[in-house]
Amino acid sequence: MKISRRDLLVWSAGAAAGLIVTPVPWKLLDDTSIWSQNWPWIPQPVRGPIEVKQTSCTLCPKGCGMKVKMAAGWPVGVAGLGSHPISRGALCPLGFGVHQLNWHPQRLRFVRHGSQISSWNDAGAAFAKACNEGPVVVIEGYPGRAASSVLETFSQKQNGSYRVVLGSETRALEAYEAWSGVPTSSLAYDLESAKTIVSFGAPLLDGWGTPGQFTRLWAERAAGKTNPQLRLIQLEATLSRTAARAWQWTSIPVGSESGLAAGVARVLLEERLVAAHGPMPSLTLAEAAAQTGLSTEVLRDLARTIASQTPAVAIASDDNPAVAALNVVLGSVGARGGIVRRSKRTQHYISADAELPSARALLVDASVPWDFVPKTNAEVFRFAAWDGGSSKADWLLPSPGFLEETNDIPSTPTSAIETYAVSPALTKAPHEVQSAAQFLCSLDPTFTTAEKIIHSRCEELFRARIGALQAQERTPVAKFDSAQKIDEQLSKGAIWTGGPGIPGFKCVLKEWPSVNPSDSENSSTIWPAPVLPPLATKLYRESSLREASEMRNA
Amino acid sequence: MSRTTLTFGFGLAMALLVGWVAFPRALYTQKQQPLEFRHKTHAEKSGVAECNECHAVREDGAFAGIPSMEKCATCHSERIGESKAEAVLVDNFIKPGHETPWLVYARQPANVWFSHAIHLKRAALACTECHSTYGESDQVRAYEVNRISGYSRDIWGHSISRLRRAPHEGMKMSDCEDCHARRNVEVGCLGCHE
Amino acid sequence: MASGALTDSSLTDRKWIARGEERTSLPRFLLWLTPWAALLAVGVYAAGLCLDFGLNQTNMDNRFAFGLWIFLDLGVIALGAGAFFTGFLVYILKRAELKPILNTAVVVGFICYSGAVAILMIDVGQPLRAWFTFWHPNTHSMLTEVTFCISCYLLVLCLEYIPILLRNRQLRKLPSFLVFEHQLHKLVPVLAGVGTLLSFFHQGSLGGLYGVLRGRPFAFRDGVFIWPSTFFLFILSAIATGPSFLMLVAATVEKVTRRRLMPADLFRRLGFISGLLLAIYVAAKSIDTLIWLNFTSPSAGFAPWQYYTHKPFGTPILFTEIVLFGLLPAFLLTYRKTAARRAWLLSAAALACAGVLLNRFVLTVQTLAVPTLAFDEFLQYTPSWQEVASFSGVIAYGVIVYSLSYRYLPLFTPAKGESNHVSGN
Amino acid sequence: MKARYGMVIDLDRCTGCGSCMMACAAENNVPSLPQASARTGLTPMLVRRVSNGGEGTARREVFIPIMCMHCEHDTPCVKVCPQQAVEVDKATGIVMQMPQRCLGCRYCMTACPYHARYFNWWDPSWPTGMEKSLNPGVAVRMRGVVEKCNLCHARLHSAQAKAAAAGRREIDSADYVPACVESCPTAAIRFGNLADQNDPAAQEARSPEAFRLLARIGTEPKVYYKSKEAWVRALAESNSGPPSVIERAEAHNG
Repeated sequence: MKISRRDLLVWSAGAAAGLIVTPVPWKLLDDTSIWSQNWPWIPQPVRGPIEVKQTSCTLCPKGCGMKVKMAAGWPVGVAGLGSHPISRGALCPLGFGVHQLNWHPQRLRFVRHGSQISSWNDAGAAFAKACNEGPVVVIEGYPGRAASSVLETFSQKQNGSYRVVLGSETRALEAYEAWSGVPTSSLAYDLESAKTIVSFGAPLLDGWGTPGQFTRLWAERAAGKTNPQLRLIQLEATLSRTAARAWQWTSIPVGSESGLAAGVARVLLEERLVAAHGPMPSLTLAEAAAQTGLSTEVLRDLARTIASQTPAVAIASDDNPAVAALNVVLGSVGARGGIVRRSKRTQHYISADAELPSARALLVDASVPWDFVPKTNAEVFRFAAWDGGSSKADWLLPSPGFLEETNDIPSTPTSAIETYAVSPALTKAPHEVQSAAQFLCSLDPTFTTAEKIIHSRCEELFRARIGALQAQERTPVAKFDSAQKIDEQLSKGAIWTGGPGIPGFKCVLKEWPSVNPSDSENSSTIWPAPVLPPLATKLYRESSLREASEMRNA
Repeated sequence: MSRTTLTFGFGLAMALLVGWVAFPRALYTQKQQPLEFRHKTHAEKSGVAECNECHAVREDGAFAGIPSMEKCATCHSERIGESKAEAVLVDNFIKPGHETPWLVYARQPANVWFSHAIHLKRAALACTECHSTYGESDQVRAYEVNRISGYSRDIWGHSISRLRRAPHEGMKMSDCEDCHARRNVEVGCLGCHE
Repeated sequence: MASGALTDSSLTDRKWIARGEERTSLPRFLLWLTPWAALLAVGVYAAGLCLDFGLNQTNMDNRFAFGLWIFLDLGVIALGAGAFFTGFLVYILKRAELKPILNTAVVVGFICYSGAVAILMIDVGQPLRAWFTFWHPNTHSMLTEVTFCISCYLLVLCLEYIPILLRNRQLRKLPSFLVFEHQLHKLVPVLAGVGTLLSFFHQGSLGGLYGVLRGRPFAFRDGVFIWPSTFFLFILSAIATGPSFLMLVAATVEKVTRRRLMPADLFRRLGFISGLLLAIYVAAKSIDTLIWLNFTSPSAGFAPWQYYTHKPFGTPILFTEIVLFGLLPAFLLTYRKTAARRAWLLSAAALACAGVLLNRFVLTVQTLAVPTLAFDEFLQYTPSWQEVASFSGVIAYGVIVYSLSYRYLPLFTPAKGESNHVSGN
Repeated sequence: MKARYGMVIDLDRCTGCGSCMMACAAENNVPSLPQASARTGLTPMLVRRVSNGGEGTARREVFIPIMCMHCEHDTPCVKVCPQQAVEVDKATGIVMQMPQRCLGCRYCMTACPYHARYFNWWDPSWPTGMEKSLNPGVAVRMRGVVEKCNLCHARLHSAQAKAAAAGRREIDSADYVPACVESCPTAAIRFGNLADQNDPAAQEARSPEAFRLLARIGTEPKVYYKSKEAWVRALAESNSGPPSVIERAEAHNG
């Protein structure tokens, strides 16, 4: 029989009618929508038990206390550790994304020699050869760690030299070393007892020092108060974040900080607003006014305001002798609420900015900010976890990223309170990475590893019986019956806290330092990594929070 | 009967056949579990009486789910008996320390948040309320997965029409809602979703 | 039987064209379709991109969450209102003299609504879940009302379109179809009634869509009963411009085919209806605007002048919308002297259509461009080629569907079958 | 007991550091897509930098964190959603966005006067391996849906589970702190139950320095702001906004 078009139509009508009363259309409708809710290409978080570990951030020398949320052995989130005596539960904005850094596309995964991929063996051989041929200079950015002492002892063994790249906050303290003999690295600000803080462009509310240290203090004693216990006077050209929130903001041209400091000092001395502690600046008030573009009256008012609520301390954004001299005049050097020194005496470091000795090889630790470029023609071995591109290094050596190696955290710069913490390796590093210290130890087995040094430091603590360990609760060191216990506590994230800063050291200033009007470029925080956490890069791009110019390394 | 009626009926019948018989078979695909496991045997031989001896709720309220290999290793560190499954367990998983990639029948998608703690402790529900008597089963049944949505078949339930299905069958949102309605427990969307 | 027609239709499709109707040769017809088909193809491709890669293919963003497409949807649905309104006039108000335009009205309506729904499906981020609106409807949402009414009305339009379709010369030959068509024909007045009801609601809800936005004081309007005033303004503007658009369509077809398809007085009649309603609309719109400027907006803390401080959305746009594209055409369409002149009549109709489009544009796009927070900035948005392409794809689709319908279906021939065209060249 | 969670943000304390934005994005698995821009990106918590329009030393700036305001009354987004993908939770007052229900019509985004809602214009993706750093408590949203601040709902979940495991009905308020609140280095964001008169947040919300953005629209937002500076408080009202805006307007009028 012949099937006509009509038959087909009737048949399909029947089929359609039938299909309606089967699960087909309805189940398909349901399943496709469910499929659209769980597209297989949507990335899924890891499954597994969640545990929160206490540790400290090792990405810059500020070593903020951190709570790290771990799932199935991977860090999946970070938060500030409230019990940390310095950072007090705060982190820098970048800190909240550090757990993603290890996965950054620019993560270094291979040894690189020049432009081509090489191996650790070749790097080791090349380095050993260099060591035999001449002195080796070691540069690092995070002194005082166990790893640092490995680097330092090595450089000494190689009769080379050990150099340190210091953050702007620390450099601002360098001037006092010459006048008081106290090494820069053991000087700090006693902000807790200060009543007036005069910031010469220092980004106090924007990552200066340990983020929590000052911001918490400011929030408690100053923020939004018309007559605060803590006055923050910001002297800066532009309306920075700090200036925007300061109790008083005075705009001065860039580079006129020294002149302003001199001017203020002169008024203080002339008007006997302070007991004279230092020499009269050579600069006259009129000259100071001319330099700063402020009227002499404004300068006088400023000086009076500063003197009206003491202790007052001036903070420079970078190395600035004039501002340091102003502190001497204010009598705030070696005084409560001013510049004090830490109880533990650390040695003097040679800054890497100083002229480098002629060396055969240069070992740059991962803690050195990427943008630091040594002026040398030696063979450079650059350790880094991330590749910032266009490196001056002959060898680029992949080192552990965030929480991938055990590190210890010495007292943080700018904070008077002595601390010591350990950040254990919480997550496993890619097998091909090695830190500078590990590298050196692998070259020479006689070297004591960082881990061993950390343990011996615990023993020191145990013997000294000073201070207390801050875990869930505070336990005095004296209460511990073995160094082992201290070690355990520390590697569980407890923080050792020593005594407060010590005032009362002599600081003699013969004559007013020569004013150099060409100073001050603000680098708010040392961020050694050449990359930002991807989320930071994203948020800076997707919001007007920071101008592109403020975006570093992103 | 006219030719029209016949052709119509023919179409109708074919559709019904495809819809009710062929379609359900085509929609799901079967996967075998990586290991053989007998709840019954463990209850009898090793004297495990309570579900939560292996499937416990942690103190932070999270559910431990299927126990890790360590748990198994406490007894199965060496082969017990000569069965092939035993050999597979010890040689392929315990010795090398691999976790067993179980296919979880009741696994909800990532956007669902279900707290065993709340249902067991606060609502005091028995495991069997949702998981039926699987805890007494004597073998692992095949794992059926929906080809389109990628869900386990247990979510929809075995009956394709969902009309005549066993009391514990089905773990769709509507099933949760029904149970909540019966016990008049009110939660918002994000009460059960992430 | 019909298969015979199929075999030799490669040369000519004469057998498919109604008796006594003169149509241009098949090749010329295909030639006319080609560019539109090409445009449609590009549109489909662009739509495909949006469905495959997601809406990042468009230039919409978080502030301009709605863009060109929503404007298109509101626009065509307003213009498509002629369909239900003519149906309403013919079957409910028994204005038989409008019959000749009825089929065109239905086809145009069908095109506009199917086009709008198609675009909506691309515009949503998760088309596969669009049916959730029917399963978990939020009865307070204007969009729910719109979705239900539009999809139902599209069904109605299909039912209204089928009988026209079945009057094709070949299809008529199938006896059962003939029967079916007659049954449907009995149904048509009912459909017209239902369609009117549905349209009344979705045209209104489309206005409500923006009128209820408490968070957007530029669009927010106080309520009349349970609906914001825009609900009624949209209905008015839609039925006012619907007939105008039908006039334009008919006129264009006459121009293209070089034929007289409708009695001239029908144009005048349509124009008069359009103009009359437009006048009423303009009056209502002006009152509404005054209330909004002086009470609604200030009470929400928004001084009205703010809205018009941003170029190019200054006060001129308000003037254009109400006077140039409202009052003026209303006058031209109703005033006997101008209405008598075809040129005046048609340009007035065009102005009216432009007016309704501008109104929809202002309510969709300007609403989103105007800042709400004190520290918001005024943003601009330019559609991506994908948006424009799928937009024009819909227009091409419309032209093609209409051309086919005109060629193979007796659009302008009333059911009785007496041909009313004055044979042209 | 029915809670009404809300926030009071002290703008005098906000230094605009952006910690809240980072913490929020990390907590909620927001992807960092290179192709996203300021207008197409996802920033459930967004700190806006606002000036008084002054120049030189007359210039004042304030940082305003903007997130979902969790409107209590006549909630614009809830009202417009065609398929109940948004709701005000009866027990917590949180305005909940349900990505799995959302069909991506974006009507809610046009309804929100705070621009606090964001659309997933792209498929979510991360650099290779980075998905291992995602927060297990939060499901990744798929392309084509709207999302916004759910007041760190994952944290409420774990607080509830913890309470249940300990046999408690009520959660310990210490266990439920949104990421932005926790991260703020100056404790500028105070989070709490506004329905509880003794809650510090509820008390701060009643202070004369407290205000809400666009309060006159009448949606009763549960996010309050606080400042001692009058010009900042004036920002609440749209047309008494920064001089810049007003000047532009007057220049146009006269």
